[in-house]
Amino acid sequence: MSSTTISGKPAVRRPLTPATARFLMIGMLMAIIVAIGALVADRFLRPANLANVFEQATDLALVALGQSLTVLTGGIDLSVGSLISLLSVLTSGLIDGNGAMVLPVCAGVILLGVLVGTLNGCGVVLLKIHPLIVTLGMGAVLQGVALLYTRSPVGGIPDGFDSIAYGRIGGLSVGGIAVLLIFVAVAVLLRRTATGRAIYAVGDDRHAATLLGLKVRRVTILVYAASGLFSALTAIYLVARFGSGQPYTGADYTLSSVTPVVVGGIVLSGGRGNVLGTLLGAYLLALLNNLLNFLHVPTQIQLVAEGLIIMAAVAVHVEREKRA
Amino acid sequence: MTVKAASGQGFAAGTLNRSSPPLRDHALALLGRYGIYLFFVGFLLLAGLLAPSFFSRSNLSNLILQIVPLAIVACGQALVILVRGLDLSVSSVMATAAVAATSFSGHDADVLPIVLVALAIGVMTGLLNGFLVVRRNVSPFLATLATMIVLQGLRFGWTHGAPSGLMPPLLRVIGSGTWGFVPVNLLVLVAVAVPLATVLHKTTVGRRIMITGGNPLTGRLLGYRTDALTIGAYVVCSMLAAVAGLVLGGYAQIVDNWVGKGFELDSIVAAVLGGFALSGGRGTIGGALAGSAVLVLASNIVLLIGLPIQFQIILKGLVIVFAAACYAKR
Amino acid sequence: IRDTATYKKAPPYVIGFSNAGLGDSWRVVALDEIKQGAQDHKDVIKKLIITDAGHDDAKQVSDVQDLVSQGVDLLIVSANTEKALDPVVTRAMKRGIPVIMLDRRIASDHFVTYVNASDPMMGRLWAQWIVEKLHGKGNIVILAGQAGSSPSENRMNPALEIFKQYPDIHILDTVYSDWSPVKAKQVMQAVIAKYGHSINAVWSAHGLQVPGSIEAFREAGFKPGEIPMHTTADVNGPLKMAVQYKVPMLEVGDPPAQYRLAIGVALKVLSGAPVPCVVTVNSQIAVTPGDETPSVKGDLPFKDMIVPNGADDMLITNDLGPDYTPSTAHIEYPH
Amino acid sequence: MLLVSGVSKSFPGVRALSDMQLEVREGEIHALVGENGAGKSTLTKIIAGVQPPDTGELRLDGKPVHWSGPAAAKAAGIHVIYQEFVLFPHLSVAENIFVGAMPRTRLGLLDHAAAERSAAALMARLGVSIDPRRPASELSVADQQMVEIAKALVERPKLLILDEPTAVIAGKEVEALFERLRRLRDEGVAIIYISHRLEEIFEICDRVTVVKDGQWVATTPVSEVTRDRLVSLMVGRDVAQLFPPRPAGLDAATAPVVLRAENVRVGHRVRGVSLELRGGLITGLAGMVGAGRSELAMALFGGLSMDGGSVTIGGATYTRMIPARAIALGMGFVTEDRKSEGLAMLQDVGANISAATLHDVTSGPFLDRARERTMAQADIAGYRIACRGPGNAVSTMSGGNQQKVLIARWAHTCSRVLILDEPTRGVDVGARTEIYRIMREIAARGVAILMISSELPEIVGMSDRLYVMREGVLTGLLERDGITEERVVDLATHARQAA
Ligand SMILES: Nc1ncnc2c1ncn2[C@@H]1O[C@H](COP(=O)(O)OP(=O)(O)OP(=O)(O)O)[C@@H](O)[C@H]1O
Ligand SMILES: Nc1ncnc2c1ncn2[C@@H]1O[C@H](COP(=O)(O)OP(=O)(O)OP(=O)(O)O)[C@@H](O)[C@H]1O
Ligand SMILES: [Mg+2]
Ligand SMILES: [Mg+2]
Repeated sequence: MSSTTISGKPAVRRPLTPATARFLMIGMLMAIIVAIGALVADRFLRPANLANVFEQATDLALVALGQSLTVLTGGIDLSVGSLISLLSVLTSGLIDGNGAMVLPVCAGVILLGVLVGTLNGCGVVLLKIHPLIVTLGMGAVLQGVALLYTRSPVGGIPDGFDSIAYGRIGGLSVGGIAVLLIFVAVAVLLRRTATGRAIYAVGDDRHAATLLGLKVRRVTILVYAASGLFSALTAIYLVARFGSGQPYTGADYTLSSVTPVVVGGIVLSGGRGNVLGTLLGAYLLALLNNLLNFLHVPTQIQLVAEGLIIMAAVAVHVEREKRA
Repeated sequence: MTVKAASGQGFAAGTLNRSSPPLRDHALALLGRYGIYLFFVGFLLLAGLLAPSFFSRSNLSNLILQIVPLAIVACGQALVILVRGLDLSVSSVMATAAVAATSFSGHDADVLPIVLVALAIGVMTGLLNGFLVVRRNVSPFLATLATMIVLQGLRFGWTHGAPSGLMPPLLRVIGSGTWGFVPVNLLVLVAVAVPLATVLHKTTVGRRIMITGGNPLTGRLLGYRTDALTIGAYVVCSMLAAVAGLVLGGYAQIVDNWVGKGFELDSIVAAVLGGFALSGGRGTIGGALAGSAVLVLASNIVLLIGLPIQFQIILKGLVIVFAAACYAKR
Repeated sequence: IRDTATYKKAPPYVIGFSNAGLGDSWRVVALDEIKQGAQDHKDVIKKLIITDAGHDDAKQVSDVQDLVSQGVDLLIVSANTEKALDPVVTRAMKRGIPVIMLDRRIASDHFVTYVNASDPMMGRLWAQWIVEKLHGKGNIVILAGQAGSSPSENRMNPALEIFKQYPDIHILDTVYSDWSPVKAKQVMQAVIAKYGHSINAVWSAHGLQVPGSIEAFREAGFKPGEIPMHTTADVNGPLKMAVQYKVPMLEVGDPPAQYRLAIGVALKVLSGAPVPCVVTVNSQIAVTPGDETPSVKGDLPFKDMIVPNGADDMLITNDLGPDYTPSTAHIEYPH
Repeated sequence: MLLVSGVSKSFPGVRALSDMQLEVREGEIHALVGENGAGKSTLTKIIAGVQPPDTGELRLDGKPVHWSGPAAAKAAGIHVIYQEFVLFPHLSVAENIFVGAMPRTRLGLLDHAAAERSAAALMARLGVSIDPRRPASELSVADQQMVEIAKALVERPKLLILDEPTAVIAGKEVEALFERLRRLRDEGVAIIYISHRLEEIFEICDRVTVVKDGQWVATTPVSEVTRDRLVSLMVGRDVAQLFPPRPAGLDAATAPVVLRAENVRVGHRVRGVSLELRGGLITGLAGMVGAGRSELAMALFGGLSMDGGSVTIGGATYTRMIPARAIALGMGFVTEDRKSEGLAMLQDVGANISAATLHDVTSGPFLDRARERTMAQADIAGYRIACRGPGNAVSTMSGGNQQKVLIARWAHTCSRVLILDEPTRGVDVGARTEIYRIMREIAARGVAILMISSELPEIVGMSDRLYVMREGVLTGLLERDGITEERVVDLATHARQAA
């Protein structure tokens, strides 16, 4: 036993895990952005502005959390955009300004999100098709259904509902704080529960996971269901933020939800990375947008800057990926 | 020596006896290979049944006009998928090529420079994508997403927000003209797909791409220039996207900023429906063409039956999942 | 009339403009118009800060918040969608920042004033003209913009109300062009394959997609004179084609000059002068010769609106001068 | 304890098992032997619930069982160490060992620290020291195998199946493994042991079942069978001589030097190696796993770039080598890991054989499929590759036959040098003798062969000259009569024992 403890201690401390390296990198980029912002505009560093940035990252962070989980298993969910669109029109359309409907409708919408996600997961597991295809197909169907329900913004929300998005606790947005807590909770669950480790295992080597008797199918369905859940929460948040749902509200999230995931260091082939990186990635993107607005740069340059930041964040990363 | 050879034959014969493949396996293998064509034919019949006007010569010719641009992109996309990649920047390349085309005088004399500029845009984008993927190990999804965004920014910068100007008449003829009922753009597709299919399926370069795509390490140890092959795939893909951008731009006289919008995902779906595995190393160009046709057909049928736009989107989604479930296993 | 005394401030001013996005030529010209407006008044305007949301609601909400953070004296907002921007604009107003809606409003009336050319008016006028031209009887295709986008819906819905009043008017199909001639041509080809010559009129929600539609008709073998009537707005190409292929056409402009006007309105608000609740810019109306109807007459001869050598997608309703082209223009403005 | 009866299993094109039977008792180590492709691994997978049998029955403790999947079999106490590693490359060693059974804290959360402590203890008992926090992908192949074994020990299974566990480990590790296996047997665990190394069967197994062509051939106590008898049962014919005799008249001293490596260095794994390969001879390279032999071979072929030194071949000296040049210079390289480095698994036999000599099967710019088929057919007959023909996808073939496909490929390019890294890993007795024969045939053409092997009898039996490597440097060159197992072990391990 005594010899154990000796050999149990690693001879050398591993210098820097990839996740830590990535966090440092994002931290550095954020620091650069803040430094530039502070130089060009004295209002940039005001707490009110930083609180805005904190709030503005909320929706992207939330979708990207679900996306992170699917990516960790080596999958991807390209139905999130359409799902958010559909759920947002259902939320505001069914609540329609009626305060009594808020709870039942939100519960229903969350349930529906989980259901759609479960369906995605079942498609991936049972049909044995690549998740990209399954979820893309599902996305088209959901978008069609959203447009069947309405072709224009519908319904509305009762007073107070918008505090989900605009309410502040100690100067910080309620939604933002909630998302921060959700991320921490998910990160702990991923690290400290068997299911969490199984998510990593499945993404690391699906075949091995099957042979070792892990519940690969259940885990796969679970992450897509979770993605559906977080899409539903995003939809509700957006309704609070926009005051109503619209049939194209989510469209942009389909691809953009992947950005913070990968910028944050989760590898698309699965099995590696940390959801807290995703959160940092979302903050980084929100901060970048804020800075560009302060710099008064035209759209075209904003786009170029966004593209370059994505490249910069990933291209300096030297770890080898297995495949797309 | 002779004795050994004899026993070798006996061994081989013994193995042959052991292999009695069930009919089902054969059927499945065939379905995997030719499923898209079956699906395509089935779709044609269904369309003819549901909408009598489907087989009208003008509708068929319209269909081809619409299939061709997607098919061209899908060919390039297929090539990238073959080497385990993905190219999300194709739509941005298409729009940029089309926008560049309208930035000239609008006369036929400019067609050659236009084509050269478009191809140059393609080559540059492809090189950037390939460089990021091969040399920097960036995942293709992200690398091409980033170039897509950057290219869009540059395009906006160039056009000041919206393109203006005319497509030269020649490009318009190529994009939307017909000879009799044969669309001219079909020629472009033939000119693109036939050489590509020949190279891919009949030459050593194609074989090298196939092997490299299936297993990059093996390709490297076989002395193939795997990096060049991979970057080449991205370059060809972007060049084809640029060509498709010109064809699609010529299809309608006026070009907007979003020529080719949605083609990035549609082309991936078309290639996958056509039998390309996203894990690389497998697929045929014919399949990619059929995959593109199936996607366009799905939208056309809904319009012909007179269902509202929503069903067009829904049907497309169902077709994707159903077709993939039938034969495009991962 | 709205009292703006509470917003009165001494110059110079910092004005924020949150734009929904660029992407088609109309909005590009409009952006140049607002810059020109700032340039015209650079004596009192210290800064015009422009943000562009790329047609993304979430980004526009952030943009508005960021503009407020930057301490603007007044906000001009062209809302990507009218509901999504409502809460954030309402909040800005509550914080005492005057907001002027421009061309695309928010759903509620929590703003100081709304500068626009009326979408419902355009849609209604187009529908009225078609109905009168067809003597209340015929088949119509609706060629809308983007499903769910407010100008498209705001023009289409009043039009549909009018069509509904005539039992012999049949709407064959409603198709969406996403404001793109390419997409318009694709969808119209299928529609023409289905209905052929029984289409009597195409109600189009703007001019951007009309060339695609006319092209589709021409390719389906419609000779000059056979192509059904179209409605259009702002763009040069459809007018040229109307003459060339003898297509009856009604042009109702949605002048981008309203963007320049908005700056003037903004200065009025900041000087505390009362402004009307809605500032409507007059649309220019033009009809192909011989196609006038009892309630629709042109303001200008149709020919005079065409710029014969101009590009097809050139905007004919700007007031930035004859030499103006969006791709070469460089407008100085305080920023 | 386990009774398998009447089990059949078909894959597209192949009948892997037909009417197979097997009986394993508590507290015995039961060997399963048979040629490549005999169906051993398939049987393993059926017992473990990975694949369902087409027909037949499994009984565990007398009760018939039908597995719904690997999870069910695992829950019933069956643990398998598969022929291919089943590790999560980016999870830590500790997590790999405790997969699905991590210790928990009182709150029900996983206790990583406790897992790492127990993992370290376990590794210590197996006689290896591996940092339990390292990701599995960073370990050497041998260490990965030890992790696999540790995994099995944690499980405390009722039935433990090991499919070629010693293919990648040697010496001390094998001894430690056998030690644990004997102890498990004495504790009443039933063990199925699959290996192509027959001496191991005689060392630790109690009974042995022979499989041939998917069918049961015999089951007997090991004590009642001789090695030769076992081999003839497996092969169905007598294999008199395992290693072909050295051709007469071959003189190691006068054979021409075809390739000379000078002070080759690759990172810290190969630290200055100089060697000579002579035409017509088989030069062996022996050493413990991890000695750096594969890196050296890779560097000679250009698969890894040299950090120093040079290679002289064909009259020219190169300080940089790339595979394309190596091939052009007449080299061939059968890699250690045929799946990830050698074969194109999605392609067929024909394409894999022609892959390195595509110019030989082209006419003009085009591939000549007919020529490719002819070429492949000749090789299939010549090397006795068991497959349905040139169009058979290699992914469905057994390991030994895949290996022959690889050798056939490189036999076409190697006019000067052929490097074979563990050419008989996972290859059965029958196929082995053929591979040895093929090697001699190729050498007879004047080709210099470099053979890397971790199996002593093999490398001693085949080598005309033998280098021994240890921790990145050569420790000796043995020739002819000087080549003995004792000398090799001495040179390969001397430093370790001294340390
Ligand atoms: N998934 C599969 N698909 C098709 N054929 C298979 C598959 N798995 C095994 N086979 C075939 O079944 C037969 C038995 O293979 P198996 O792996 O069981 O042999 P083995 O005895 O373990 O051989 P080795 O000693 O080489 O490991 C072989 O002919 C092989 O090609
Ligand atoms: N400490 C280590 N860190 C990383 N990788 C290692 C380490 N030790 C060994 N490996 C890997 O394990 C494999 C085996 O090592 P190597 O190839 O040097 O051994 P070898 O002498 O060729 O033995 P064999 O060919 O029998 O495996 C190699 O792929 C090597 O990269
Ligand atoms: Mg086996
Ligand atoms: Mg090795």
